[in-house]
Amino acid sequence: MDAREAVLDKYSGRVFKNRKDHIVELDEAGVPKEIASNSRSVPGLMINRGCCYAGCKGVVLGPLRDTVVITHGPIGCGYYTWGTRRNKADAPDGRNFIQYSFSTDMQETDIVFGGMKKLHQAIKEAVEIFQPKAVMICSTCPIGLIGDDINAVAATAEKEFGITCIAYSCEGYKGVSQSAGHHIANNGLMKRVIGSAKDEIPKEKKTFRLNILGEYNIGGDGWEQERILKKIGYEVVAVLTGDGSYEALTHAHTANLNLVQCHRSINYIAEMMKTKYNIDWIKVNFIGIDETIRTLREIADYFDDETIKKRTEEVIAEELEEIAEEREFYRNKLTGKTAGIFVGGSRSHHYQHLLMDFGVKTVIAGYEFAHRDDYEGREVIPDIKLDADSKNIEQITVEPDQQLFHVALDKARFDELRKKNVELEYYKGMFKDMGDGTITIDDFNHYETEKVLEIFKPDIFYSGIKDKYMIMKKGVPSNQLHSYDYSGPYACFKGSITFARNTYLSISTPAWNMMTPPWRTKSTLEGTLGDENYA
Amino acid sequence: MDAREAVLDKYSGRVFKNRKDHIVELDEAGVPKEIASNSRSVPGLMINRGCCYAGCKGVVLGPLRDTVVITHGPIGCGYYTWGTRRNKADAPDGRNFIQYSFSTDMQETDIVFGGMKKLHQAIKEAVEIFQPKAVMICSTCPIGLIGDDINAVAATAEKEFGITCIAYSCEGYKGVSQSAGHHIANNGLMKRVIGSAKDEIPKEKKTFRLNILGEYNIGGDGWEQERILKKIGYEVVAVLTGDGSYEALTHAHTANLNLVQCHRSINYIAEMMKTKYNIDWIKVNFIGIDETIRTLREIADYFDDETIKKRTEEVIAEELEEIAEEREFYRNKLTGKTAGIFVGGSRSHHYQHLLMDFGVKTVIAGYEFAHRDDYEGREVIPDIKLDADSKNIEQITVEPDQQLFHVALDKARFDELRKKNVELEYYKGMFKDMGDGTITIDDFNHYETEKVLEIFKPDIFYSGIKDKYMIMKKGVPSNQLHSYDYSGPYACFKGSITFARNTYLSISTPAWNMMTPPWRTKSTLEGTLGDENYA
Amino acid sequence: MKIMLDMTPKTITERKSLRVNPAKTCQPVGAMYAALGVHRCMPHSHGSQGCCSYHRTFLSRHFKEPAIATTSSFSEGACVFGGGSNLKKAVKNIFDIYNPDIIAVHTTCLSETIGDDLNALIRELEIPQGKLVIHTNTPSYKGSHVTGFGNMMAGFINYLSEKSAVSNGKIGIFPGFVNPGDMHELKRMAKSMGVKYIMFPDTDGTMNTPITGDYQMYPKGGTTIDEIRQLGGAKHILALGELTSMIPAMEIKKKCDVDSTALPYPIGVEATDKFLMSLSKLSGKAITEELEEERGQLLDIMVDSHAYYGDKRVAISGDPDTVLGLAAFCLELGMKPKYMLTGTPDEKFTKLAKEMLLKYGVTDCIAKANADLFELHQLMKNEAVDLLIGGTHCKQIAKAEDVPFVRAGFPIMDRYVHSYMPLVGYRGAMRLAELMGNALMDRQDRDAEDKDLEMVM
Amino acid sequence: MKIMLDMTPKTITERKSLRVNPAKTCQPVGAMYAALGVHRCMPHSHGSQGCCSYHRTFLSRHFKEPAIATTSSFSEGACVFGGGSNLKKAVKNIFDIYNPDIIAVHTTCLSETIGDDLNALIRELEIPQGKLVIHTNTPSYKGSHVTGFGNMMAGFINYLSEKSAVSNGKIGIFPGFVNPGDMHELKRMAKSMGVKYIMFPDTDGTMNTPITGDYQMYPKGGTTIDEIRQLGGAKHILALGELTSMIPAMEIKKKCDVDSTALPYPIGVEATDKFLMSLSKLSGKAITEELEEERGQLLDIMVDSHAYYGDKRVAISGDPDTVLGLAAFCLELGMKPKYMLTGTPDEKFTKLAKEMLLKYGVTDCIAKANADLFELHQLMKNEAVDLLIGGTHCKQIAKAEDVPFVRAGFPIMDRYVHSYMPLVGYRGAMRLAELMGNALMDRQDRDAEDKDLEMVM
Repeated sequence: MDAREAVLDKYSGRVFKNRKDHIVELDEAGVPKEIASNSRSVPGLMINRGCCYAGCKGVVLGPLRDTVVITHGPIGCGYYTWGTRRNKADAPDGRNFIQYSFSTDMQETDIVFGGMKKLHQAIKEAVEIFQPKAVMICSTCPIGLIGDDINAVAATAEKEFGITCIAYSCEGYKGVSQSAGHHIANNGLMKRVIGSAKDEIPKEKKTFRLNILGEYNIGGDGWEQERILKKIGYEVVAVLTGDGSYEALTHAHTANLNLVQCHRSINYIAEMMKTKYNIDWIKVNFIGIDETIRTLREIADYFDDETIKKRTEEVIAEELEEIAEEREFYRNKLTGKTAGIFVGGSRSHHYQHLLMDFGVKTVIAGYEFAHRDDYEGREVIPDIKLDADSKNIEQITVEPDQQLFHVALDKARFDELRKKNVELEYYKGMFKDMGDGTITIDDFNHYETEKVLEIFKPDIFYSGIKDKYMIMKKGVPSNQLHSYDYSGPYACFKGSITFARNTYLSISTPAWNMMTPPWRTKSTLEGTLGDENYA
Repeated sequence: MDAREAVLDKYSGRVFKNRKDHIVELDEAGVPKEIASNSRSVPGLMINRGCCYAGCKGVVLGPLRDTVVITHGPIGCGYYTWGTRRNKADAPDGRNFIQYSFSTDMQETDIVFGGMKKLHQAIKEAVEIFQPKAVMICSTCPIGLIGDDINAVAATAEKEFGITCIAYSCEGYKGVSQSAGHHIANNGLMKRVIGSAKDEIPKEKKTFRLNILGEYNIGGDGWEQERILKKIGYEVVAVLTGDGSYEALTHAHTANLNLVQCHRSINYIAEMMKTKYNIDWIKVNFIGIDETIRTLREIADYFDDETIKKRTEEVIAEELEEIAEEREFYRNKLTGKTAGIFVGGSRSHHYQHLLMDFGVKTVIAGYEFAHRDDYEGREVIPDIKLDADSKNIEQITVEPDQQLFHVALDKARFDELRKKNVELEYYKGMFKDMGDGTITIDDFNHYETEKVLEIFKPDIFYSGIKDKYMIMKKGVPSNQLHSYDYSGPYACFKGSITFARNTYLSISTPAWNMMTPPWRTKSTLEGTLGDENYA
Repeated sequence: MKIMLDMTPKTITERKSLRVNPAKTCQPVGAMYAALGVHRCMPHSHGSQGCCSYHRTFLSRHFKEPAIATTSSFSEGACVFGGGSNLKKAVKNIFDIYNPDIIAVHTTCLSETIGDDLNALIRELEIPQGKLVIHTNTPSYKGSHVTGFGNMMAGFINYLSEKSAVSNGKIGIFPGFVNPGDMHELKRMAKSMGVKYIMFPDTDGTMNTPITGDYQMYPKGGTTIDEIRQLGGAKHILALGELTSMIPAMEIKKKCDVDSTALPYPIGVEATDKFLMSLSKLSGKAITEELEEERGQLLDIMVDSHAYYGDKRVAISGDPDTVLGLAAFCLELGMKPKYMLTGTPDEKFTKLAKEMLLKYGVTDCIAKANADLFELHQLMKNEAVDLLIGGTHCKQIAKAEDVPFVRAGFPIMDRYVHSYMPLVGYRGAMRLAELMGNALMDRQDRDAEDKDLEMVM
Repeated sequence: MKIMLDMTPKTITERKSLRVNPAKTCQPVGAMYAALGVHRCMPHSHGSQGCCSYHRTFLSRHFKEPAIATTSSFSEGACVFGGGSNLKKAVKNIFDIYNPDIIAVHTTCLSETIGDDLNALIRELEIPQGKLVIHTNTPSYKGSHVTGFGNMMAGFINYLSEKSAVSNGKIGIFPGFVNPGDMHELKRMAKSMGVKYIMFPDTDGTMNTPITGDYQMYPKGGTTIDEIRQLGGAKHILALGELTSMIPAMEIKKKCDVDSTALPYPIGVEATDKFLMSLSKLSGKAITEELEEERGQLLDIMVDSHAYYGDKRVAISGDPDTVLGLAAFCLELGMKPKYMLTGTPDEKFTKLAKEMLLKYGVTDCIAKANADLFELHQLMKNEAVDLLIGGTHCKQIAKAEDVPFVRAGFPIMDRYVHSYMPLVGYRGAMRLAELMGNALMDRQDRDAEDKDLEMVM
């Protein structure tokens, strides 16, 4: 029985039928495999997925620091998304709402009689007390059911208080996971925020203006990327949305190139900005030393500017020099270890590269809420059949904005870059980097996690807080790749060392060797009685 | 059986004979009583007294901040006097040795072969590492027995290292208590330090230069006194020895008047400075509001200067104004309470005044190491018979220093001041302020303390750390008047409020009402079962 | 100057609708915690899968333990057609794959708004032989996580507890929404006296389990189903937490006619006295010398260190009974509560707080239910305190206002070990005294000028 | 800039004679503490009255408890004629007035230098029927307070323990120079296993007594005279503290031919394992599930929080076995001891430290006996650490160097509650983990920029 079969063995009937297509064994690198994904979870399986609200408010909108995001609903949802995701932000002017949680704290009467008045009043109070750049409203489960028209409230408030006010109907039950929420958030940002300043596109030939998309600045990753990019000579117009601001997003259309870090959560915006502003995007990866180098070179290649290219190599050399000693130390310590990674969108892919930098092979990987293209590459997108849950999520179409349209990249250059495997308007997916008997699980659950741990016995397993303590109880070190175990940044060169150090400490902490009481392995009657005897 | 008899009742034979003269009941204020004091403690009685070294190094020399005081002996004595007495010091230049403990840490071989070489080497190391203003050496018990000539070592070192180096033979067994150590320290300071700068006496008629003697700056008392005195217009030349410095002491002979706060520990120096430099001294008391006022007025009276007198009244008024509200509050809270005070030298007397300011009557008081004059007033000094223990302590005589002699106070003025009860060259002692059935115990011990607590049931009992927890176990609040329970300052106006506040908190802390478990007073069967019942 | 929580203005304006930085969360997470205190029980969240994810995360962050729970994974379709089908699938799969003895279903704002009739849905389930499914209603838009905790207890009682003509002589102890370390200490005290008790729920042994390399989805701890059944024949219930345990106490009365006595959390001297005396009265067992000695030790510590607490102003935030308990002990130490705030909307909190404050003559304390940490922060900006006690969410206020901070209550997400250690009982109070004493004394030391740094305190 | 301990230069010069800021004190105070762990015993200091006063003060400051002891009150005459007369008077008065069952005399540097022959002096005393006087020699110029503690134990054994042909089956436990809270925890572990033991000495019940309003000069705790007698018939002794308990272990072998096993203080996992396994082996009793569970909980905590300890450099100062124990647990947590210093002059400390460090591959730690805090401070100025562990005297260094500081060991004069709480055993290690974890995490929070302050850690 191979690993996949062993995992599926316990399932019967409908669960087996469902889960078998979510588990894929990758025998050989390069051989295409299909995986079921972005479909409803099986009720009763202890999964790690969150909901639509979590994707919209928790992931995409939450990091905007100058915006009051009001959770419209009972208290819980706003409470749980308060200060827990480590999307760091630093407002030079102190106008930082990241440390706050705003909610309408709906009560029974509001559920019965409707919450629109309460929401309107809450917006009023938010504007009066906090004077934010914008107010955003995210609704939670009951709101859709009781029929609160949050768009109407937002429109009224916008007019009355003279402040941008945007509503997101991201009720938890929508879609099948956080993924629906990303999409809804993307749509809202595209419709109302991105480019809304309508400033002109700089016309000089050579500007190196970037947006970083799908970078939420967990543990300061975004800051580290900005540091490197600025050092090379790029200008970062906006980050979506780590340490992001409403203000910056309104100017995002002026960038020359969009870098897509987390493909899953933000590819919608990348595509729509391409359509509307003709801004090219490339899939990047700042996680991992070699990946960061590759990414930096590809960006330089995109701009094809000698100064930038030279500076890129200088910065790479400088950064490598700084980490050389520690890189060597941790590589020696970690080479030959194996790992499992179960995380949200793109990290299960990204971190395989970083681990490989230190000689660690990933033998199990899975996504929580990815789509097939995240596994198999964007080439499968035309083949993906949308099910009912996904169809319910609004798809918006944008039109080219002739006034703010960027000059197109030369077609020949585009093809040349693609030929060089630069992921321009493309993401290859995780599978192409795996194989060799490793296993991939989509929407992994508690039971399956236990099972693969038993089968593969990895040296370390990266997941989230809900799994972490279970994994460790089984004797396997586990670090959280959602929150970086409160460390970071893990991005780029220095970040890779921080990651390696944490991994090394987790694997080598002496407690692992003491888990079994000595009297369980040797009788106390044979136990040594101290090293010395006074007798 | 009166209180005194009750206390003595348990004693038999020799102990009774010894102790009966140390316990005095004061029936009526003003009636002179004699008390046995400054004599050997009875072996085996659990007393609070320390030793000669404690008086010399611990009390008088320890507070000098610019001086390295090396304890010559085994490690203990130096260790115990390190940072424990709260004689605060603040060196503006950071040259503060108060935070340090220096010792020769004598080992067995040193005891067998003599410790002079080790001491010499220790001084060398101290000078090289710390470059202090002066080095002082205090010997502990075995030093006297093994015959180390510390004076010779000091003399050699002084020559060799070019730094003042003074030796004190204050072995613990000398005398009967700390008192012997005070005397030895006083002698050493007088012989080698005070006035050694030999600067001229200012000749202008009106200078208001004071020394404060017997003020060790516990909890910052000395700083508070200096603050008030400077505010009025006095200059404080030297404080002996709280936050004191070798440097300041060398100029102490230039003061016009010595204020004696702790009579017991420093009266030797006051007398000798009178003889040598003709500096008058008066017994002062900065503990207590009324006493501080009295003291300030008497000092002003001594100088008989209108500006000073006017400023004195202004400062008194200002300070009183500042504390008025709190004074009233605590007076209301404390009036009618009773107290006991067992402390070292003069505080058992001083604090009675402070307590009276808040309406608290002292019903028991005792000194640990006082002499008869501290109880009965200096008029009894001629009658005091020195016993063998005291005779062994060196008595030095000083001669008038004609060059540095101050102008004498007009005899008529002196008499006038004395007639006004200004304690010029005089201390009246504690008894004159007691009476009314209160009791005084000299060299009180653990048994007697327990006994008086049972008889008098005071609301609070001031003693030291060795008694404190025993007293509290008996259910009586107890504050330490050696260390002020790590609070302070208690001196002057603001200090009185701090003291009252601490006293109030100690008496009123709710724990006292909970000492007896409720099931000891009412059967649990009758106990209330909560205020409400869900049934 | 840029500081933490810089957008919080000092001026307090009335808010009628906007909740900012809440001091409560929703019912279901409390229900989940209660169910985790039952042996071989799988908590089940009937609603969207985000709820379950958030609640498990919340509990794992506080306890640093796995928090198992399943979800009905509502989709948009379930909202239209009701969650019955999802529940049915879920229950089958849970028993198939995770094999608990009992599934404890709680609702969410979604299933409540839809109007799923859980009684009916459960009646229709095919439940394997010997297995159980129970439920409670925990609408997120009423009360708080504390309410949900009580409701889940009531759910268990309602389904399981059996009325009995003869008492089994046991004392039921409802520990309230406290840590495993507290429950452990409550049991230790009861054991010391030889009292026969049923602790319900009991997370000591489920949410503080050892690491051994062998993960047990159902650790050996937790109240057994049989014990919950027996609660119906208990002699009496001690319902700790006058707000927290009210709902289950009323339920056991209604269902099985067992009387309960409401007691405050045994935090501090008097509340622990009350607990022990009640135990003693009900069981006829004496309070042991061991416990009396601990009491005396606690008082000794309180007397010895009183000067460091005396008159210190303290702000306390957290769950209602926890705040009341902490405030009671603060008052016993001579401290002056200045703010007592809970997010849970229950005016009984205010009433009990005022009674307690009155007893100690404290008249200037602001005690509020249904409050939030934004308000607490504003209040502290207007009148400062010497110490802040609460869960992790208070840490930003502590940093912003530079106030010593003691973590106590729920949730503590940024420290370790706390959940193993008691706050209840005399030993718990010693620990609290140490935590508060150290916080105050560390601050004194930090702020002391070099010349004033004390070697002895 | 003016800072704490500003006179301490960074450059380290050799000192042959000058001791600065010692990390030890003299033998008699250790002897006094040991004697306070005997039921109805009056410790007696044979020397000047200052010694007794200082020692009682030292103990009261650490324990916040009365520390009873009497003195021979040597005068200059006694130095000339010997202290016999003073001792005689003292003993008579002590029995008359304080009525102990036993007086435990220790000498001082004074009576040692004089050469008082205590054996002879005691032989000549008139001792009331049923009362006892014993002694030990504790010259202050040899060893340290730790030596005095062991010597006093040896004195009791020498006078009282009775050799027995048949073993009484009990295990003698020498707890070492630890707190009442530690002794309590050692007994709890032994009781949990049902081991018959004699704990000697035992200050749990004498130096952590309740307040009741009724002062008991002799509280009910302490090893009884009868138990000390029975030690001579014990099956075996577990001598905790490989340096501390060596002297009494040798004495009980010499006097009564009872064998001892030297064990480290049971601080941390492995040392506690050793203690329990030794108890188990000797008694034939199994290590209980309760203890095994605590062990697993401790390891769970260690694993969960390892990131906050990993590779952190730590300086530890204190008594030799305490430093070794604390260092062992630090190593188990993944920390790196950088300095291990004790004032007690005993090179065995250095040897044991090096063995332990070697086992964990730590090669750059400076481990020194006969060192002082001035040297520690200088070392720290040259190479900094992340955490400092020691008694109160280290606080100035912590402030001067701005290093997080955990108080552990003797003396702790500036905090409360510590003496009630264990450092030994798995529960003690949990407490230590919490203390160290909080110190490190509080520092992380303090130093965090606002943007980096973490809500979850």
